[in-house]
Amino acid sequence: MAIYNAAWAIPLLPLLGALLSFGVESQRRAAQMCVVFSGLSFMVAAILLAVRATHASAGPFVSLVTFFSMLPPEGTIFTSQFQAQVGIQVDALSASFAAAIAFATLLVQAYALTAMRGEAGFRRFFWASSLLAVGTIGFVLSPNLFDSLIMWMGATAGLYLLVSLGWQRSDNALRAMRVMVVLTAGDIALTLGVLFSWIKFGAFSSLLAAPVGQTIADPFSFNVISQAVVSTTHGSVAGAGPRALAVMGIVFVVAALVRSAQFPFHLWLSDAAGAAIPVLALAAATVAPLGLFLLARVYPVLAHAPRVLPVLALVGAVSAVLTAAVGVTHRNVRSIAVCAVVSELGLGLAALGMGGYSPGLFIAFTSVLMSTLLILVIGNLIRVYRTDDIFEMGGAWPKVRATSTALGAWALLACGLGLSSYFALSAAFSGADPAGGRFSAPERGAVTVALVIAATLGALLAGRLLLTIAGGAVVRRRGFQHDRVADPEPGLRRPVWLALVAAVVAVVIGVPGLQFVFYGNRHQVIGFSVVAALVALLTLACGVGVAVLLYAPARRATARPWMAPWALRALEEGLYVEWVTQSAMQPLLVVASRVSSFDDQVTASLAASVGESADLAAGRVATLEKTRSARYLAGGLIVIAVLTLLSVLAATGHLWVHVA
Amino acid sequence: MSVILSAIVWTPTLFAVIALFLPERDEEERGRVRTIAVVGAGISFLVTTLFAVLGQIVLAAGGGLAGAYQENHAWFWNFLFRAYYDLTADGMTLPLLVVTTTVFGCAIFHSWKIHERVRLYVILVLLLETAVNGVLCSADFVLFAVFWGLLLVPMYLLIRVWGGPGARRASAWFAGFHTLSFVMIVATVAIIIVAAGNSSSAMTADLKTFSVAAETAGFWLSFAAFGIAMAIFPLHTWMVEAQSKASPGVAAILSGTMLMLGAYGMMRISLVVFPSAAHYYSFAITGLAVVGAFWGSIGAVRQDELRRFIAYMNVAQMSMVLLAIGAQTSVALVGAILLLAAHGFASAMLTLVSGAVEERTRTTSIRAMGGLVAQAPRLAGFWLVAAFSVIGFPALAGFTADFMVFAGSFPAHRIATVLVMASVIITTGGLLWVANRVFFGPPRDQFVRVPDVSFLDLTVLIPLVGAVLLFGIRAGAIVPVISNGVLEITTRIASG
Amino acid sequence: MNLTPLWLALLPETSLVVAAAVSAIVSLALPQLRPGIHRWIACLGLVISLAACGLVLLSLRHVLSGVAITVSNGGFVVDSFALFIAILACVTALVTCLISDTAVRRIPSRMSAFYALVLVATAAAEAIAAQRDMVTFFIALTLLLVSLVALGALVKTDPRGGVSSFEHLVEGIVGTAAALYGLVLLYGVTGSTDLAAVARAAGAAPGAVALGVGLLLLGLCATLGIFPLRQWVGRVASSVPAGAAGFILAMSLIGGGAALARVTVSGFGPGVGIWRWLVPIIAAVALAHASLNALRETTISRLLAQLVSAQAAMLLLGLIAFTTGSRALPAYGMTAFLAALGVTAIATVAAFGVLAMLQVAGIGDAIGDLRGLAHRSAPAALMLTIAIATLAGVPPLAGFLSRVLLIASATDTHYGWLAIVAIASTLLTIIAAIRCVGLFYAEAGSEAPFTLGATPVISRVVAGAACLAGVVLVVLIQPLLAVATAGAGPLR
Amino acid sequence: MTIGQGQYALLGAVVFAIGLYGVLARRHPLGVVMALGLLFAAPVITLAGFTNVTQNVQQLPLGGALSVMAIIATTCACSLGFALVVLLWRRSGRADVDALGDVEG
Repeated sequence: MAIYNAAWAIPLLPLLGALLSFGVESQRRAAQMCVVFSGLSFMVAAILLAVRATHASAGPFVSLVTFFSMLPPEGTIFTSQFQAQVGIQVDALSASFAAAIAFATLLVQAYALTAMRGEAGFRRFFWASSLLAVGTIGFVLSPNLFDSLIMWMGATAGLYLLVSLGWQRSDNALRAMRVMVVLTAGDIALTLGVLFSWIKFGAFSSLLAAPVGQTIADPFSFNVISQAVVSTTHGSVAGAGPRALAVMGIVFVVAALVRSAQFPFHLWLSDAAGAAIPVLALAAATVAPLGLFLLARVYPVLAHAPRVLPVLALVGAVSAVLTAAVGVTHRNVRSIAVCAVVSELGLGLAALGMGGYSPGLFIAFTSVLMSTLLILVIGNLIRVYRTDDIFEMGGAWPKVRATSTALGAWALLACGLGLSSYFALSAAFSGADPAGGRFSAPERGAVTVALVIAATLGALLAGRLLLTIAGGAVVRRRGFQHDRVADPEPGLRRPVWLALVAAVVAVVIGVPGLQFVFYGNRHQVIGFSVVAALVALLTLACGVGVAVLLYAPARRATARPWMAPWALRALEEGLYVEWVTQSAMQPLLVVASRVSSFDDQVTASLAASVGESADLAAGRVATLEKTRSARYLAGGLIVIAVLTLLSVLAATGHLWVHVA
Repeated sequence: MSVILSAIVWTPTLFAVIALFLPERDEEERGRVRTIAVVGAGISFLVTTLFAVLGQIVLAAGGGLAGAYQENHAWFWNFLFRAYYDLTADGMTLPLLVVTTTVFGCAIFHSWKIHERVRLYVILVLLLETAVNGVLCSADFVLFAVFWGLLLVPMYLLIRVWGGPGARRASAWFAGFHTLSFVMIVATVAIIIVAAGNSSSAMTADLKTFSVAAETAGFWLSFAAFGIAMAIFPLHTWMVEAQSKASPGVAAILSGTMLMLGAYGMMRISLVVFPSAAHYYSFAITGLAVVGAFWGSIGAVRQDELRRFIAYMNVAQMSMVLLAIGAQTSVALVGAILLLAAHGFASAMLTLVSGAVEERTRTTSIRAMGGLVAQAPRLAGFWLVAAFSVIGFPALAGFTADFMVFAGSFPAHRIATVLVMASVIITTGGLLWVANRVFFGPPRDQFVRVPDVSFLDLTVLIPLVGAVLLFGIRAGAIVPVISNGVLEITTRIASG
Repeated sequence: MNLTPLWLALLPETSLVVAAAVSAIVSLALPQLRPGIHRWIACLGLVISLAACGLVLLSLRHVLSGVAITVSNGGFVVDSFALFIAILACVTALVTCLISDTAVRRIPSRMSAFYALVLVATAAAEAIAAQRDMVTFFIALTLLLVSLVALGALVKTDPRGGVSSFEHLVEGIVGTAAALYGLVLLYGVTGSTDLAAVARAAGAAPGAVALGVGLLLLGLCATLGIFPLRQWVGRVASSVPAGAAGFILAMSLIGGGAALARVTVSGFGPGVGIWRWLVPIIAAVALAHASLNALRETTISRLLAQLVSAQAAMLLLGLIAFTTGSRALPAYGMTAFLAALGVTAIATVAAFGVLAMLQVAGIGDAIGDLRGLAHRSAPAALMLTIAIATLAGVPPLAGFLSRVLLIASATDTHYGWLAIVAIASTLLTIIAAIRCVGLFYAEAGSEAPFTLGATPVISRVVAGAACLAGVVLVVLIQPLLAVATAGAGPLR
Repeated sequence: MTIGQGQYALLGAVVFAIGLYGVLARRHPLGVVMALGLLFAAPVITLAGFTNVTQNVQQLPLGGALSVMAIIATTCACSLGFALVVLLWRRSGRADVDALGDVEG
């Protein structure tokens, strides 16, 4: 439909805004310019989403422009025309994610209007975030791998610009560099995947009939790749087999793991956490979920590559467990938020890996909005309490009512009512292999166990965050007027409310019984599984209960006016809550602290040591770069040249004096 | 028979001769000299761009190489081979001509920062431009060698006279290495024409087939000769010295055009004339490329001198070109030409920016700098643009180049390609690390008075940024042109 | 078969001799005339000689053999080769006459003698090119030597001039005597003074022939100024006023080159194998010696001398490549030889002409004295740069091109190893030249600027033109090659 | 025994060797010049020997002509040498080849 061409405007409007903002002299006007254009692009995205939702079963709409193209003459190597195209593809998936990401960007920018007022990089934040939006939205809308690669790298660049906002502090600059380097590794992986798929499937695509309005069947485009994968499994693609699929899948999975900050790549996200709160919000909400999105786009490859999916599921679940455990033990609210986001995405990866295409995407989709909500909330809290330490906050419920309400809502969503744990578990229980059949019991079992632990720890994390911050009274510390604590100004509250609403809506849409209309004509619905629901509720209960028992403001009778002390005592003695807590939950916490110490000591130091070793090698090279060795090289070169010439002359008979 | 190529090649010399007779006693007269030089370089630049654009349209329309932009006069024939004054500009040459004329224009604009012996400076730069354009355009081996030799003395003097402390040694390194590479080229030409028994020194003539030994020796001789000029891994020391000691404008010419010439010659002669040897030894070439990529990118990390750092970045970039040369697929070679153009612009930018930084902070040590964004945000912006282009980010010239180089090399040498791609991560780290150390970090109070980019810097840098963006966004327009030119090489390799 | 009248064939030489005699008579008869007149007499003679050469060439248009006239049954032959050498010698002498008056201004009384000697030396060089017989060959050789030595001794202004010409004399006579001895041995073997007869008798007494040829070649090395007997080159260059020194070197080079070409190529021919072994070895050793010396010279004049000597040794590459090359085509060694000879002679005269200007301007001879020359006198620096670059074979000037031609012809005729030596020595000379030139431009000269005003305008113009030839001949190499091919015709 | 080519050649060689030795070894310029004369004498002797022993192919006294020319050449060369020596003597008052070399200094 022609209206779908409006999708070009979704990524281009923020770009326009960024460019126009250079022309405005007043900082604030420039910022508002960017915000307005992001709003416009969100509107277009919303309209498109509505249109698409009414034609959910229609085929995807694609519109392309050729970036560059050439026809390599070597038929032996390149059987296909090398045509790099950029464009848009509108289907349910891209429409919904484009809307969500545009909305998140809009919220964060609106939030930053107030939050970053008076900061050094105010103006730069806005045009850089608009560029980031171009990258992320463009990636979501991209019809082929080449376009995805461009946008993916563009997102990396925008993120670098954002994280390096606080350049005055050299540790911020260092963080920015580390973010960039880690993400570049992911970019390289994606580039490899693109090249590999082109080399493997180019020949196949040249056999396909060109779609309407195009000269050739673009070997990079996603549907060509899915067809190619299918016929590869039938062995009808020359030079490509299960092994090629496996390599491709692994490369894509690595790229996705890096992008969605799974363990141990979550370093880049926790580095980004050092930057300003809006930057962290954009990184966590609009950049990290793109990893899952990529896997969704190339899902056929993963589905038909042998043994890639279970591995992906296990990796996702384990990293969810680890990050959640890390989050449970941290005191720094930013790190806790990062861990919450990452473990959420880990659940999504696990769902994808267990063949739950729609559940995984549902989790990714909701995580876009939930992460926005969470991080804006903690941004407000940090602003109110002027500290990152959750044990220096407290008493938010009486004092900071609005914000703590939003935090509570997030906690409820995150600890299981957001259905992420339910969908992950249901996928694990059904364990339907998209290639046919089911995954083997050990795989499903392992993933399930990991998921249960992850869900429990996630609930524990959310509850802990909520209780520690909201409950009790404001912690008194020197140099901080604890009685002045109050909700921040409306400019910071409204975005939070909007994010809350959006998150709730997104979750409600996902309630079983409704079809996943967003996920297009792919009607793969995992039926409502009671077991999964029960287990999810159980984990919720465990997590929250433990959180209550461990972190609720202690047995101050005043804390619970609605319950008589004796009743409480009776309850506790009756249920042996103390005993349960001590005996059952302590080991878990011990493990959690172990993991977090592992994270601090091993993972961080691993990254450090990589840098160290590069530096060391550089030192070696520097010592080798002395002029003497250079002289040796030059001399050796001369000798080699002369010897070569002599050899050829000897061989061609020019070396002896020719007496006529 | 058009004279347009001769105009591109000889206009700078003409204006150099004019400048030769201008006095330079006071600032006004110096200004006149500079203006004359700018006019000369500008004419050459305009002719090139118009002509390159025209050529783009014609060639991309399928005109191909045959008879396109050729000037062919017999030079001398009373000898055992006939030599021609044969200038040809095909798709391989055109983009590089745009790069060279742009960079030389910037270098001459940069002469406003030079206050002693301006006339000599502009004359030498203009002569050098003639030499470089001549090498790019010449389609006759003897003519090629002659233009190549014309590089020697002007570059030597440019490095030595206006260089900082230690320029003497650097220029000696340059002279030694480049004279060596020059005589190797002469020996190669002797092998090509005489030993093989060809009766014409035109590149377009179909050469007789060499004996295996002659092919081997010719290939390795030319490879070493152009490798020196290209500053590939074992032969890069002269470039590091010169790059770090010469004055910024000269260093920009050096890393913007000299290295490009080496790579161009390697494609034109080592690949076209000795295709089977090039194919046979492609593994060795890619091995060199891998080593060089890591050597350059890792070696850059430790450098404390800004321009030594850039020099090692050049080594890494040239190793990527070398990877493409080793792969010898058309996609890779098109990417290599694009990469040469991108690298020409980007490294010229990096060099000029670093020159501006050194001029402002009065130090070359990275350690001594820091926090310059506070005073010179635009300068930092230019640095970041160039750095992103080197890293290969979309919408900048580097992206398409890197992608095509990798895409073309991957099928030929998978492991090597993956390794070189891995080295890109280190390059990224190095570039951003330097950006951190130089521009970011807490502002220092000894740099409080540092000014941001001057009008002169903008006149020099903005065209480069424009070119980087143009090559990055409109790559689709230039790729068919280049592939027209590259077809010759690939067909020869496929046949030989 | 003599298409040209005898008087016309002999006119080039005779006109020079007559002019020399006239200027001598004038100086004796009318001493009150201002001495400058002699220069114009000499120029007149040279112009007449050139014109005569032109006339002979005109009559040679349609002769394929290129032989105009042969007198005394082959003892004296005027062919296009001889004419090429004659024209070259005349041009060299003309340039010298026009730029060298600074050298003789201080000795007005001897001016006539100076120009007479110049003319005689030129005539001797032409005669060498025209002979094919031992007798005339020997006469011309000795005449050339004596007149050049006398020239050097004549313009001396201090003892050094005398010493250098004494050195020149000693080495020259040793060389000539060796050559004579060789000739005598050959005569004893063949019983004829016709050099072409040696090839026939080579089989009879190979040992004697080898000895004779070896002695002859060694003797000619002194005239050419290459390795075994080359001390005099540096001495003359450094201690004789540059204007004259340039002429001495150039004319000796022309004469020696012509003599070698005649004796070996058109005399012995490929039949006498020995010289085709000996010449390359001499060439290699001389190349290495000269170019290595050029690296460590400290005075500009000696540096120029070393470069000239290296170029002279380079000429031998063309000499040995005169039969068919690796392909069916005939080798173009002689063409390259003659072209390079022309380029070298002009470049030598030009370089020493610039040097003469510097000497007149009072600049020291040490290379260090030229530090920062570009500040002090830009034109002088430019001209000297071009001249040195041409001599050293720095691309893209004519010297480099001539070297390319020589190397190509040597490679073509299976002397690859010699080509490698030549390329290596080119590397060395280029580096030496670049070093020197860098000194002109790089170092900031402390001394005061100077002008070349002390030198008359015509000398400056001619010297500049001669320097410019190094550039122009790159573009116009084809005419030179055409003439050289014509000149090489009768030698094949 | 008869005097043949060989004997003449031998004598010439001996004389040439003596002359060469003189050129190299004599310190006094006059001695050097005389040695040069010897150098020229050697081929002349040989030539004379050859001419009267061998039967000339061409019926021309070419050998004689050559020898006469050689003698003339010797004369003028040596006279030039003597003139130079006198001149040097007058200028520097020293007559020693090595010392002359020093004058250049």
